[in-house]
Amino acid sequence: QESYQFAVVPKAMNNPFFDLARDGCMARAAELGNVECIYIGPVEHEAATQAQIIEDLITQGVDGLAISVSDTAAATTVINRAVEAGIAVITFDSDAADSQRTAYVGTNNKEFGTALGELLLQVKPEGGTYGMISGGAAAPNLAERVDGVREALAGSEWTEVPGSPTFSNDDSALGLQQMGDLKTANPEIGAIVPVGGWPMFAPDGWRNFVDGFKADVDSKALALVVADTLPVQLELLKEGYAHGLVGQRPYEMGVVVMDTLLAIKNGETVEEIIYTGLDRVTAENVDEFLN
Amino acid sequence: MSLLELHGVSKEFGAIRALHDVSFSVRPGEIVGLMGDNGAGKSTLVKIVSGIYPPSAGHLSFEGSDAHIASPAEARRLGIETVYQDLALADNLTAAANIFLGRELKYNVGPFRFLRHNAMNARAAELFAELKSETRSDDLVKQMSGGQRQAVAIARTRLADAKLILMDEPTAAISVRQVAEVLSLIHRLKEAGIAVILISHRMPDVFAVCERIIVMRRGNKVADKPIGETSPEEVTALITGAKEAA
Amino acid sequence: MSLLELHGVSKEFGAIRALHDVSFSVRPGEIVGLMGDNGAGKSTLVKIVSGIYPPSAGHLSFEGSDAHIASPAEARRLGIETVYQDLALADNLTAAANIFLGRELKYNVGPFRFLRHNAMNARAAELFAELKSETRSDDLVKQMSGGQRQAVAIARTRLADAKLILMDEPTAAISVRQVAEVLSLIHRLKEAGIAVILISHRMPDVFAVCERIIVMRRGNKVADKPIGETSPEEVTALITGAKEAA
Amino acid sequence: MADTVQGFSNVRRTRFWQKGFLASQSAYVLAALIVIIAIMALLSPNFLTPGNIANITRNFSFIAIATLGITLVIITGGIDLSVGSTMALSATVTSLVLSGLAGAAIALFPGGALILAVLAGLATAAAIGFANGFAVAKLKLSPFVTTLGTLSIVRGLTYVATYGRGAFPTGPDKDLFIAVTAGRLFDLIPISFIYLLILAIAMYLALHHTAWGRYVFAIGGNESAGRLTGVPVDRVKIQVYMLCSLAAGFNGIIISGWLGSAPANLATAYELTIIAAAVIGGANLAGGVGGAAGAIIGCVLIEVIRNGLVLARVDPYWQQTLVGCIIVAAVLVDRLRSLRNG
Amino acid sequence: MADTVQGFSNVRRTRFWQKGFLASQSAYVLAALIVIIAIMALLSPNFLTPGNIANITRNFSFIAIATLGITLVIITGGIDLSVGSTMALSATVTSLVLSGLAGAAIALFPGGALILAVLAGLATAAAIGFANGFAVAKLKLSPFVTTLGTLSIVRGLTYVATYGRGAFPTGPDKDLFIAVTAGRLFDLIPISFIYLLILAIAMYLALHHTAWGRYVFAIGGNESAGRLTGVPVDRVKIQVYMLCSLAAGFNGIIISGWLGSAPANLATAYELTIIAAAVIGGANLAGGVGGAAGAIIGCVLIEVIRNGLVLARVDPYWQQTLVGCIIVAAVLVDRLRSLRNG
Ligand SMILES: Nc1ncnc2c1ncn2[C@@H]1O[C@H](COP(=O)(O)OP(=O)(O)OP(=O)(O)O)[C@@H](O)[C@H]1O
Ligand SMILES: Nc1ncnc2c1ncn2[C@@H]1O[C@H](COP(=O)(O)OP(=O)(O)OP(=O)(O)O)[C@@H](O)[C@H]1O
Ligand SMILES: [Mg+2]
Ligand SMILES: [Mg+2]
Repeated sequence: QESYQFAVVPKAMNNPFFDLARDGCMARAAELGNVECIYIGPVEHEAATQAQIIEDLITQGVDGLAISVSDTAAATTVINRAVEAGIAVITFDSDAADSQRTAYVGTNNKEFGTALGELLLQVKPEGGTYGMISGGAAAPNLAERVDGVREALAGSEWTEVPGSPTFSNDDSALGLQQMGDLKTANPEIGAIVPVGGWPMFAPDGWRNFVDGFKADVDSKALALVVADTLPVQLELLKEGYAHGLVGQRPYEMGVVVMDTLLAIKNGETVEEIIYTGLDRVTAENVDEFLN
Repeated sequence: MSLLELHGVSKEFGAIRALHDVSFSVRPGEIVGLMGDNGAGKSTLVKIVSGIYPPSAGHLSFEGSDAHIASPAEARRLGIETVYQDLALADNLTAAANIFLGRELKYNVGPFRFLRHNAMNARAAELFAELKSETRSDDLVKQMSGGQRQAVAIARTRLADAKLILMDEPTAAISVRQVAEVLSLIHRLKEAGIAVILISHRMPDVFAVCERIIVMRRGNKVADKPIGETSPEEVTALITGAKEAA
Repeated sequence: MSLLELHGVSKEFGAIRALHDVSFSVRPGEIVGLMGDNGAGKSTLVKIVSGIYPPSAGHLSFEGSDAHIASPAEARRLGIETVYQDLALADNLTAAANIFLGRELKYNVGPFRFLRHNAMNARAAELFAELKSETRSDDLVKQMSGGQRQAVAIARTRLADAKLILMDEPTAAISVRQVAEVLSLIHRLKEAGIAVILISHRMPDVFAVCERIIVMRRGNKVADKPIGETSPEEVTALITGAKEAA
Repeated sequence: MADTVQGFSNVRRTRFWQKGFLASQSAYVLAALIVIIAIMALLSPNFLTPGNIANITRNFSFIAIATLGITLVIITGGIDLSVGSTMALSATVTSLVLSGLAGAAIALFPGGALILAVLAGLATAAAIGFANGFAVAKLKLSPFVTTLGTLSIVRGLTYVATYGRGAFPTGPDKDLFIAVTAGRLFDLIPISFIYLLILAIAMYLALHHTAWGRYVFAIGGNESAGRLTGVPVDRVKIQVYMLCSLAAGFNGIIISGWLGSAPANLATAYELTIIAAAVIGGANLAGGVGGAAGAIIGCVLIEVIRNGLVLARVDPYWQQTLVGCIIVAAVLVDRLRSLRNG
Repeated sequence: MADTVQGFSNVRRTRFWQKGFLASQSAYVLAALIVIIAIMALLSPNFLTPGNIANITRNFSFIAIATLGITLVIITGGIDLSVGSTMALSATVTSLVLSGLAGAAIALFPGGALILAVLAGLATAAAIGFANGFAVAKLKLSPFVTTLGTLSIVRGLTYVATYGRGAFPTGPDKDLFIAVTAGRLFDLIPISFIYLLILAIAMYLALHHTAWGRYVFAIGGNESAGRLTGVPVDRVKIQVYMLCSLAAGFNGIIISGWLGSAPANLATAYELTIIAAAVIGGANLAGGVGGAAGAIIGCVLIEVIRNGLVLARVDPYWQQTLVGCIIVAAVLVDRLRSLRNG
């Protein structure tokens, strides 16, 4: 049996989301036995550095690449180069559809946004004003989520406040400060929808923030619907510090990425778009996820 | 007609009145000595004439017409060269580079103008030889002894086509034999019709070359006399304040 | 017994031989004049004795025992104080702060030791008055005239309990009346048993206070004579190289 | 002669606005700050609400303690780019030790684990500071490159320590930890603000009323002069870098208490903000100038701008541009001062 | 006397290793670089393959042109933190104009749109540089704060320009654009490397063989002395900041050609790397020292470390730590030189 080296390239290594994907891929690689998972990417989210690392991996002669695309056009150029060099290439989490990559594994970000919007409508159908918090201003997948939220809420009673979304640069502390700022700037705000889990990655900061308006949150006067379903977030939801979470399955992405690359190497055909699905979590079903 | 005239010039730094209502004039080719205790305001006066500070009050005229000397570059354009007390050298350049700073010798290659390194080094070596100074033109100024640095600052004035040269303690750090050279240089300048204002604490030097002597005390001009009408003793008394004015 | 002895000290900076095989000794309470052309190596010698540069060759002894003066702090501990030619002042501090730098007056509050600002200012003002200098103790050194800065550097040595004071051109920038004060200060130091090495380009000053005179030329010691056995003319000839050695 | 000082007939009495705080850059930036606060209050009615003021107070104390530390380094003419990383590593170590002690189930007196954990975090910071100071003072390396190296090294170690996952404080002392970092005194004043005040006063006293402070300024003014006059330059420099790292580490621990988490990317790129705050507050990167009051004013200014623009509901894409403009404008007021001093 | 110079009996002939390049920091860092290359080659068999050498050559030319520019600024004693942002905005403007001209369907001669687009990008960079230079030279603002402000302003404008989406070069001239930025000469040498060489030689000549270069060094050595001796200090400073921004802008355009895209977060945080490269290569942040050769060596060193660690398959979490250690080690070799010069 031949052995392979597959490299998983995240957008940024300083993002806990990708740690889960890494764990999934490492675990799967260990199970498979003949596959090695190399996890490497830029420390911060920056397209040119990612492209350079991919070039380095091509030089190094890895057998397969799974890339969470930082910039679509930039990645397209290097992906095509990798494919020409005979490397199996797929994308995960964030896609470059026009490139020669064989498959995309991950979430449909538009759908992710829509799910967030729908969950907000489910939590609080009567509507009001809402604000969003995003990560980096340049991230295409986050922009899609923002669009998805807007699409889902179009025509409903919900209106977006000016100055939304704010950009937290994936920084938990800054995300939390922006939560506070949004609430102060718009005292009547009916919902805050972070399209990534950043502020909740700081559980006590989040509690602190919510405790300031605990009554409003309990009565859903301020609805909190947040992206991602990391364990800390589930805990917070269970404690009543949020109303709903929509999560991707990064661990599963890591697993599927390994399987897909191996399948390509074994000459099997794979589907071009592989959605790993979304988890919609509310107080009712949170225990299932906490197990 | 006088070359430079100061009319009621004052300069204040916050609470310090460095110059107070100072007026005098310098004729072309005249050598004027400027003396005074430390902190009397001599360097401040030089800096006003060479365009570093604007006066707080009063005005200057140069060659008969009102002069607003707003910058050192403008003073140079008027024909005023200065040897500053703090020497104003770029430590990271060689002696030759400092001497030619702002006046580099160049040759043309198409549209470009490149430096003539050798010509500048050779000319600088000549100037040092003329001053009998043990200064090497391609040494960095950073590595030079105090007197070598001063020689660089003095050599610099020799390149220009000046009408007035201000020398703020040019001989403070240089050795006996160059002092004589600097004094004879000042004599030669006079012969070429160039006026010199010489600031020095060395009484014998001032009396050796100057035609007129101005004494400052705590920002005020207390005396302005031809050299023949005064004596080292009187000047010392004026400087220390033992004598109020003359 | 001699206080300081130099045995065959040499110092090279790259290709420049600043000092070459220099030996001499200084007795306690002796005032030695060190003269020489610009770049002769006088300041380099001072810097070796005060611990700034290690010698390239040769060694020193102080008070009879071999001394490895590795840093200025160590020189101070041995009792060697220095007035540097470039004055070594912190421009952003006041005159008083500079004088007391490293020797601040303090009072205790529990375990903490706070500065006695007023006491230091008053003492500094006293020192300036003693030197007859127009220097204000709470002015920033940055704003001072050349001579005022020099007064600060000289005043600094008055605080220490030194055995040997090296003065590198202490009177270069200061005015006539303070020159006399500095010379009388040197006399008083001698009476207190403190040795002084005085570097100066002013022949009259050196002949006024020194007991012995050492002449340097291009890094070599060319003369070492009691003041009575030589004359300004001979020293000048030695400095310029007109006379080879004496 | 009534108008002269110490018998110098050419010196008049210094007017009150020509000396001390009123003549410093800090005073001018304070004036700019007040103007900006007034504008923000006009733009957003919520700006001056007690809740928002409490937010601002807490947010700026988060970087202000580190700014105090870096101001010391800047006064000596150095720079420390590793503060952001140090914040992260100290916070991580504190969290790990706190959780580790809980897990190890070692019986300690109440609060004992917390004290050990915080000490471990601060010891880490002190070690980083010592390394920086040693390289700069003894090996004479450029502070910029050295601390850029440490920035990278320390951030890397933070990732290595938790394999990128970050750490969470847990264990019996966790509530105490939250209370002493994110708590409020009398339910009103954030406790981090109290720490800041105490440290700022200590720094003021140390800088202006002890010999050590003199040395710090002397090193920044003319390091070689300091060395020649017997100032223990190397020792003071090492101390200054250690204090800077300690301040950053303490700041990091406080932030992690507030967050309830020490993510591995905590305080990424904060160094530039912190240095900007110090410089806006009057510290001069060429050395020799700076102070505690200015550092705090600089931090308040930066936080007020950030918070105010969000409250004024400025388009987020434009916010960054405006922040830059206001920073430049804030230092422009300092030109007024220089112009007036002619 | 055969052993003396110009009749100075106390001066011997300078040995070859005591002068010029061999006595400079650059030479010592070059030695360190060679050692590191040797180690990397041992650690990874792919390191010295032609493909990888081409990669390295291309990658370092990406930051090296900007490093040349910032070296000029550093020589004058200034700093420019806005280079990363300038790279992004220039690239964005170039892409937008290229696409816009294609969309507007204005008939131009072939390559005309490309020329216009690149000129627009460079004009943007020049404008940023002029703003920086004007603030520093004329308004006398601190370069650190000014350019930190511009960093923020320019990045903000980049986001505003494309609403955060970034821009893509499109249109008939796109292939030409890719060819002149990402192409290879004789299918071997990256064209960006050729640009770098030409610019480095031009910079060397300008610095060491023209009066302008003298002025740049004089300003860094003693700005006020320069002013007093008639050096047009303000003009030269503005020119230097403009050249720095132009170099950064040009560098940004080249990167966007290679990426085929100008993402809005292009070159985020590159300023620290670029400054580090310049300083490692011997530029002194205190001003007055630096050069083109050093800038390039510094960039090569940083890229070799980055690339080598990836190829050697070092655990990515440790890589950052190692990069930091090697940066510090590289400047440590400079101490050898100072020690030898006594
Ligand atoms: N930039 C400044 N700011 C404040 N005070 C200043 C400044 N420059 C000079 N002074 C003060 O003005 C006075 C005159 O100084 P100046 O340098 O003109 O004296 P000077 O006559 O040249 O003295 P010296 O003989 O020592 O060189 C001094 O009291 C000095 O402290
Ligand atoms: N750090 C250094 N690096 C290189 N050369 C130096 C250095 N310091 C001094 N020199 C050289 O050594 C020689 C002696 O210098 P030194 O300063 O000792 O002279 P000096 O006798 O004090 O002169 P002056 O009377 O002008 O002060 C000079 O030629 C000088 O250029
Ligand atoms: Mg003067
Ligand atoms: Mg000397």
